[in-house]
Amino acid sequence: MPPAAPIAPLLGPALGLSAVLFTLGVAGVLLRRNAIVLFMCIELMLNAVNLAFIALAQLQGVGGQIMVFFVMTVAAAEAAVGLAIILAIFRHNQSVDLQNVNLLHG
Amino acid sequence: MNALDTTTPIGATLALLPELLLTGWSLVVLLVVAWRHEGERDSRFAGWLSFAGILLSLAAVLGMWHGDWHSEGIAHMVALDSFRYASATLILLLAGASTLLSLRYLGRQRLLAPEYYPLILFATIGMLVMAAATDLILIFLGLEVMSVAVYVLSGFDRYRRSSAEAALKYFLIGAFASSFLLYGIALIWGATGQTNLSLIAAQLAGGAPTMASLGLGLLLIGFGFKVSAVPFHMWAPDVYDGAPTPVTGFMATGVKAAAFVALVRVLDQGFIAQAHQWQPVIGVLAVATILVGNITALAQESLKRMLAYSSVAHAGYLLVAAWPGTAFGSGAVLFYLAAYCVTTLASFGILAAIEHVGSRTVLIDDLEGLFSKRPWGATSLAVCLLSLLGFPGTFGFVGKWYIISSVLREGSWILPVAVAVGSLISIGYYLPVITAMTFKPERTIDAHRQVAFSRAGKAIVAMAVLLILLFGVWPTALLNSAVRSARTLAPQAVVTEVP
Amino acid sequence: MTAPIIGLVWVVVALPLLGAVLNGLIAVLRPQAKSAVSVIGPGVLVGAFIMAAAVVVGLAGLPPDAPQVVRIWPWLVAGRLDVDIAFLVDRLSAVMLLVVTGIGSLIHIFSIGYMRSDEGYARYFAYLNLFVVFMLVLVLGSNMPVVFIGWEGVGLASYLLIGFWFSDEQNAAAGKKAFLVNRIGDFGFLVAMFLVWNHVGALDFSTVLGAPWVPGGALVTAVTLFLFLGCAGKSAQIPLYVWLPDAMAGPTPVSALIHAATMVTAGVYLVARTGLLFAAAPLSSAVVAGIGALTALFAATIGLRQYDIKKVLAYSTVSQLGYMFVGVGAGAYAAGIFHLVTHAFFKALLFLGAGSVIHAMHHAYHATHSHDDAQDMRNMGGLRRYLPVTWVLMWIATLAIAGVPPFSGFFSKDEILGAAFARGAAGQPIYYVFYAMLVVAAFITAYYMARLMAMTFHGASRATAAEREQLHEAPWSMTGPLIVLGIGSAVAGVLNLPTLVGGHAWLEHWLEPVTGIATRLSGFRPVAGNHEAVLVGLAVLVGVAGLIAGFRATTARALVPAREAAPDTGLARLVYHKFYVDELYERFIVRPIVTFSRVFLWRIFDQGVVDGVAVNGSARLFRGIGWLGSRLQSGQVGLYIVVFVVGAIWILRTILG
Amino acid sequence: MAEIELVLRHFLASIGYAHWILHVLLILPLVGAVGLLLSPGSWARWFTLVVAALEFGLALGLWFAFDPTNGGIQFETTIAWIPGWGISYHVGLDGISLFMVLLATGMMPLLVWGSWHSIQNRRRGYYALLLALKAAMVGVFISLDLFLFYCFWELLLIPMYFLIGVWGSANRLYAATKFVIYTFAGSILMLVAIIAMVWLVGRSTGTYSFDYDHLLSNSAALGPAAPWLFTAFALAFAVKVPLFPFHTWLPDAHTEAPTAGSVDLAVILLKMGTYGFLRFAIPFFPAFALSKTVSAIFVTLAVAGIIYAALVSMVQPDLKRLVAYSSVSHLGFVMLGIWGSTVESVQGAIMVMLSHGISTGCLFFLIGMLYDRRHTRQIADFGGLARVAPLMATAFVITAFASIGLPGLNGFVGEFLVLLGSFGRYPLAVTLAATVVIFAAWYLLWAVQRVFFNPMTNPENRTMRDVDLRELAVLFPLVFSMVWMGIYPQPFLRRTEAASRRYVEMVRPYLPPPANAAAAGAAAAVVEARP
Repeated sequence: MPPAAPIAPLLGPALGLSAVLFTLGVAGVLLRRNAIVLFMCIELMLNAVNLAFIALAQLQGVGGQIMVFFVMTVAAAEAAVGLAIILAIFRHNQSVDLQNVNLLHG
Repeated sequence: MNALDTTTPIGATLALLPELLLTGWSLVVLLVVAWRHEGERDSRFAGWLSFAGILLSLAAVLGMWHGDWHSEGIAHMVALDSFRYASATLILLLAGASTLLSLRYLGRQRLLAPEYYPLILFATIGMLVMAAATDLILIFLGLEVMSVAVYVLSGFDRYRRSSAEAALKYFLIGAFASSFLLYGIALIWGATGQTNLSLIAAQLAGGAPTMASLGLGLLLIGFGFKVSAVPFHMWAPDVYDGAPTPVTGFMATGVKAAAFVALVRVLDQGFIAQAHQWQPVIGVLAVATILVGNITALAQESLKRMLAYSSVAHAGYLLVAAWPGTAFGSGAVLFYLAAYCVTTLASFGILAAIEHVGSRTVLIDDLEGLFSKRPWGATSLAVCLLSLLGFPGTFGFVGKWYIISSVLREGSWILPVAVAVGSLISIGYYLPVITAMTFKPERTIDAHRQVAFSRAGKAIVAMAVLLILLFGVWPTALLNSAVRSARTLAPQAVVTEVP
Repeated sequence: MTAPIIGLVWVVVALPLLGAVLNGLIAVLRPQAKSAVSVIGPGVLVGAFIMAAAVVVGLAGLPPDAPQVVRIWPWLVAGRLDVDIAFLVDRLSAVMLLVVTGIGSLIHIFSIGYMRSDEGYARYFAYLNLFVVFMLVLVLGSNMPVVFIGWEGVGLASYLLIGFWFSDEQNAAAGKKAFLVNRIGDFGFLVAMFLVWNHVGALDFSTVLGAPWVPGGALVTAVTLFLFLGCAGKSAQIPLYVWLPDAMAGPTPVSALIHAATMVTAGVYLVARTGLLFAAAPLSSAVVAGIGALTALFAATIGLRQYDIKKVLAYSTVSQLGYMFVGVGAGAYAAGIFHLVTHAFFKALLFLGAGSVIHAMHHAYHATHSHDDAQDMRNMGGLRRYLPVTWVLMWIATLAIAGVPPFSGFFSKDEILGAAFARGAAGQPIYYVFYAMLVVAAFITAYYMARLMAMTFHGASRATAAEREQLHEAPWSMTGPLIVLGIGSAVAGVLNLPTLVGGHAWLEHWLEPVTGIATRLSGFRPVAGNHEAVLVGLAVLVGVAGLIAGFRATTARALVPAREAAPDTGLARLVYHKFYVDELYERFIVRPIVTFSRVFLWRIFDQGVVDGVAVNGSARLFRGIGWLGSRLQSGQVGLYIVVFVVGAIWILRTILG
Repeated sequence: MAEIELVLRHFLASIGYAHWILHVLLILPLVGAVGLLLSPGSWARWFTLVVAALEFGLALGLWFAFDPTNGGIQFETTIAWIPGWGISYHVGLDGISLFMVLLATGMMPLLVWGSWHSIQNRRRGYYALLLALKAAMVGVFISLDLFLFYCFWELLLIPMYFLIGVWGSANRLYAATKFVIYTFAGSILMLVAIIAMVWLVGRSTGTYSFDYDHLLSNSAALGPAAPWLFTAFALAFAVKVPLFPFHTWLPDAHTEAPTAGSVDLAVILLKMGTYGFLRFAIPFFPAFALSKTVSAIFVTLAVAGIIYAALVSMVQPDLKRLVAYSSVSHLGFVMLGIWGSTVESVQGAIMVMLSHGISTGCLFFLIGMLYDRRHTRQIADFGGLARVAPLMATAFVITAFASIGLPGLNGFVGEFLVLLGSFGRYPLAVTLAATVVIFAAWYLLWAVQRVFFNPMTNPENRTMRDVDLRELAVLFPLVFSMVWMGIYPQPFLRRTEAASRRYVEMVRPYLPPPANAAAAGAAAAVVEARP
């Protein structure tokens, strides 16, 4: 066990906020039908995780901050690919409403 | 013999040699295709070039394996053990085979963007990293490298609506699942201060705090998605269906293999002390996956979709093998992965050769009379299906037998019975395919005329079939190697001090 | 203590077997080689008869209580079971041996003329020889399974011969029916064997009969009742008699040999053979006698109103077999066998005589292209002018069966009547009832036989003039055997001439070593001499009265040919239709089984429940669930996410305990 | 005769016959199948015939080399296969499996002869599958390693599946699929049971091995798992037998299969189930299998099957289906005999297996010949055939009577021994089962009557050919063995006795004592007379 971090005054609230944000993201993904909005909700979830990393960094050291960079990089890559895919769909459907995306089923 | 210290730069570089080689090579390929991207010739050239890179990487892996490269002390970031080498070998073979199977397909279906092959290489790099990683962060990175590449690959046929749709679904749900996985990593790190699996195991040896358990649960959700375990499987049939067939084959095998070896490493190396917590989850997921996958496959009319559901069902069998958390079970995962991947890839390869240009859906009924027109192709497909079914004398049978053994050894009765029942149900959809191919006459006089195997494709399928039969009859060497590899997976020396 | 000749008893069996094989080959390869068949078929039988006679002479030279077992080869040797193909030569089987080969030879010779023109001539002799083989195995078998070979084998031969003209559905059906009904009996035989095996641990007669059976015990009663079920099947007793009248569909010599003289008497033989068991089971014996008496009376009644000459004789056979069973049931085994022997003579004679008549009628119809029934007595009449030899011989047989002294039937029937009466007198009053039934049956027998004779040979001829011109006596190969049988029918009584008339009861003494113990054990006591005289007188009186009544009643009415005859009405109709027993069996046993099997077992249970619900149903169920699951896979990302999240929540809940 | 046997035995010993014969029997058909696929299609029939004849010729040596006094396994060989996992190629024969192997190999040349003209398309594939089927069949009966056994057990499905599916008649798809799924359903749980057994035994003995002997001698270690394991085994075997009510695959498979398929099904496949009970299911779990309740269940099902199948058989409009149901009935006798658990009944069961193979096989050949000529199997389409085809009618009638169980023909020997041997333990069941002598005669003779007798109403039958020489060559050996086994079954009984005795002694401790029979004494003088 590493030596207990001196103080982590905001740990609880920050983790709570992160959980709330994550849940909001999940809720958004659950409720919305627009691919872009869905994608943004997922970004929200990733950022919630980032928040958690940052918060936990108070406890466990600088590793958390480093990880956030990884996550941001990955998110950026995902965003690039994701937007391209959404664009491709938009070309076919003239919309990004996921309710129209049901050619594949059964 | 060849001990490496992965904390030194030279050690880390050597430890990642196959991945690095492949990365470098893929960049070269990318560069080459930037200049040569006109027509089928160039595409093929890129393909063969990529294949050479895969071989190179494979040589590195085999060299490391043969040279018994291992880490000094605990493995930081990347493992240097037989389990990694075995899984890397499998992944590279799958990647190579997928590359060769794509050569003709891309030409026929006019998918002549040679970026395809670098993407395969990128995905492969991700997979290799996943297979090698002993650190949650590295697993995440590998997973994302793989996923991003595969998202693109699944939508590679972007002028087809179904392909774009597949990519979208895969991407949205994949990213969604990744965030669960990531959250899990965050919580585990928060609870233990570690991301290295062995160190996590050391921290959690005495029991997991709630935060770590929660993190474990979230990890399982993330992996559940990647291995397409029920109820996180619903993307799989659609995506497999929409993606170009060689990509589907690659996804169904490579992605699943990478996810499973990573999962097994996480569970066995990092959370072995929490087996009582994750075993019920894995067990229930396994049974549900077997049943849902198999039963839903019964209702499929399209061969590709049927294979997609079948691969979901096979994830269930693999989960059964992951359940014991013993070297025996992990060996079963490796062995069954090999069996499943060889067979599935060959099936998709054959399917790719059968597909029409244009309207691509191959219904099971479309296969009627295939045997009389293309006896070898039909026979190969039949052998593959029998192996998937788990028929004695095939690779798949030995695999199932191994899985059942490994679970029975731990005293579970339900899981083996579930495997048996699953196999039984699966005969209900594998058999009609064979029936259609062999018993029924072709519908039209020029049926199956368009079936086209490339020479490389033929070779791949033939080799797969031979392997299926060979390892069905003489599995000894492979079995032993699987167990030996899996033995290296146990948590390394319990370290209480952070170095 | 052996006579070498007895060791050669297998030759008696082998000769007809050789004949069967040769004739069978001829039937397959050269069906037209009729001359060869005419030599081989009867030849082997005559040879067998000579050999049998030699064996019997050899046996006669031995001490009386030394049965000779001739082992041929080991057959069923498994575990504790040790059954050989082995022949038992004792005085009982000797009698049967002579009857079977003797009467068999005559009938074979008769068949030369009778069947000559048939295209299946070689096949016929192959079957007939085969029958003799099995019949000999039956009477010679030294253990129950070997007897069973013969027992079923004669059923097989009977099946083949009844259905000899198989292209007619009725004949084929009759053959099948005969075999099936016999099989019901065989079931009894089998179960009896199992019971015996379970109790004794062996199946050869000497061990079985020598085993310690508890007299009157449940076991021995069960064994004997099951055995008697077998006998009732083979010997056409109520309720299994129905096959025998139908069996007349076969060629007439077959009816004479199988369905009158030999096979149908196998049941009587078996009861006599296992007499020691029956003697230990008084209840079974009473059942045997009771069934016998009932059958005797019942079948005789049906015989009253039949028009088909062979049907009359068939019911007569059933009835006479009933007599024999009363005899063996009463414990007078020798009397039963005696009647068996005399019956073999006069019934074979009657059948062959009838065959001669039919042959003549058939020939006439054939020549005139008439389609009338050559066996219907209403079409006959006055035949004595055309068939004088047959006429005389038939009368001898009729007198014999009616029990008119000094013809053979008188002596044998009388002994049975006496035995039944004696039983009654010995404290089993039920036997008085049997006796009374037999007396009534005797009257009826005489009546219908007189009716038969009157309708066939007397009165005015009902054939057309053209047909009459074609009527003539059969060739010598046919009348010759008839004459021999006629002599036998007339004088066979001397075989067992009762002491009452100064005889020595020779047959009874001959059989004494075999059946004597059983007779004594069963508590049988012959009636006193003066009583016997009264009984004899009564029997003769009844017989003669029946004859006269039957003859006068028949000749009194004017008869018309069958095609002009009005259908019977009332009671006569009921009797003519044999009390509708066949129809009852058909309606209440056969058809319910078939319908039950088809509708319930096959359609509903097999195809519906097992295959439909359980097998295809479960397949369809899974497919249906799969279809539902497939519908759930709607393609909507939203739904996928919902399921995903539900699963995620479940996992988190589970892992947190 | 005895001298010839002796000389032959010496000769066989001198060429090391016992050491290689089983491997050769197993491999020869496979090599043949591969060779067939590589050779020109026009050779197919002759090639297969030669291979089949060679196989049978080699197998015949077993008849002489087999030591009848030895109840144990003979011709035994063990070669390590997957050594680390306790799996070996362990093969051998005893009196129970000897005749199954002889039957399987002996039927092969007849199958080729019998299919000579009736198979016109894809001949090479057809004969290759027949050969492969044969290898798998031999494999099932000689395997003494459960892994090996299971492999052969399942592998057998594939050739059969194709034989039915490709060369079958109208409803062949359904029948082939049903056959495979049904039997697969039965046997898949057996796989789990086998593995579980290995682990349970391994845990208590320390040796993890699929070897039959090892598992058998340590089956006590199974403890409370035995009922479950037995159930899994029993299910697999019961489907294959087929035991009522698991029989419904059989009529379809039999009916739709080509002649050779039907014959092979009847002759060998059905025997695998009963063989499995004798070899594996009961010896492994005798205490449970022979307990009062379980015995009651199996005996009840056996007897129910005997009578039920006979009744259903009676009303079948299709000849093949009729014979198929009759198989269910006959196999019920085998089950009864197995549970009878006396030397007589077990020997009887083996004899029923053998004689059912021969007589039912012959019936299927005959029906195939009818089908070749008239392209129908409906009883109603025939009638009066004995007039135009007397030889065929003769063969059919003899075979029918053999099947009915007429003493003097082969069917009787087995049925009689079964009933006799089981009577002491199950008097009521045996009595009920014995009623089938009536029903069996009913359904077969009724069929015979409607096919071969009766007036010839259908003009198409008028020109039907009788059997030709080739077909006679198929029928004759079968009919001959029916008669031989019927009147002189001693050579067969002698070879099965020791093994049956051994089996019975093995299970005897788990049985209630049978009713004692009084010692038999011979009172009659015995005259030896051997012609």
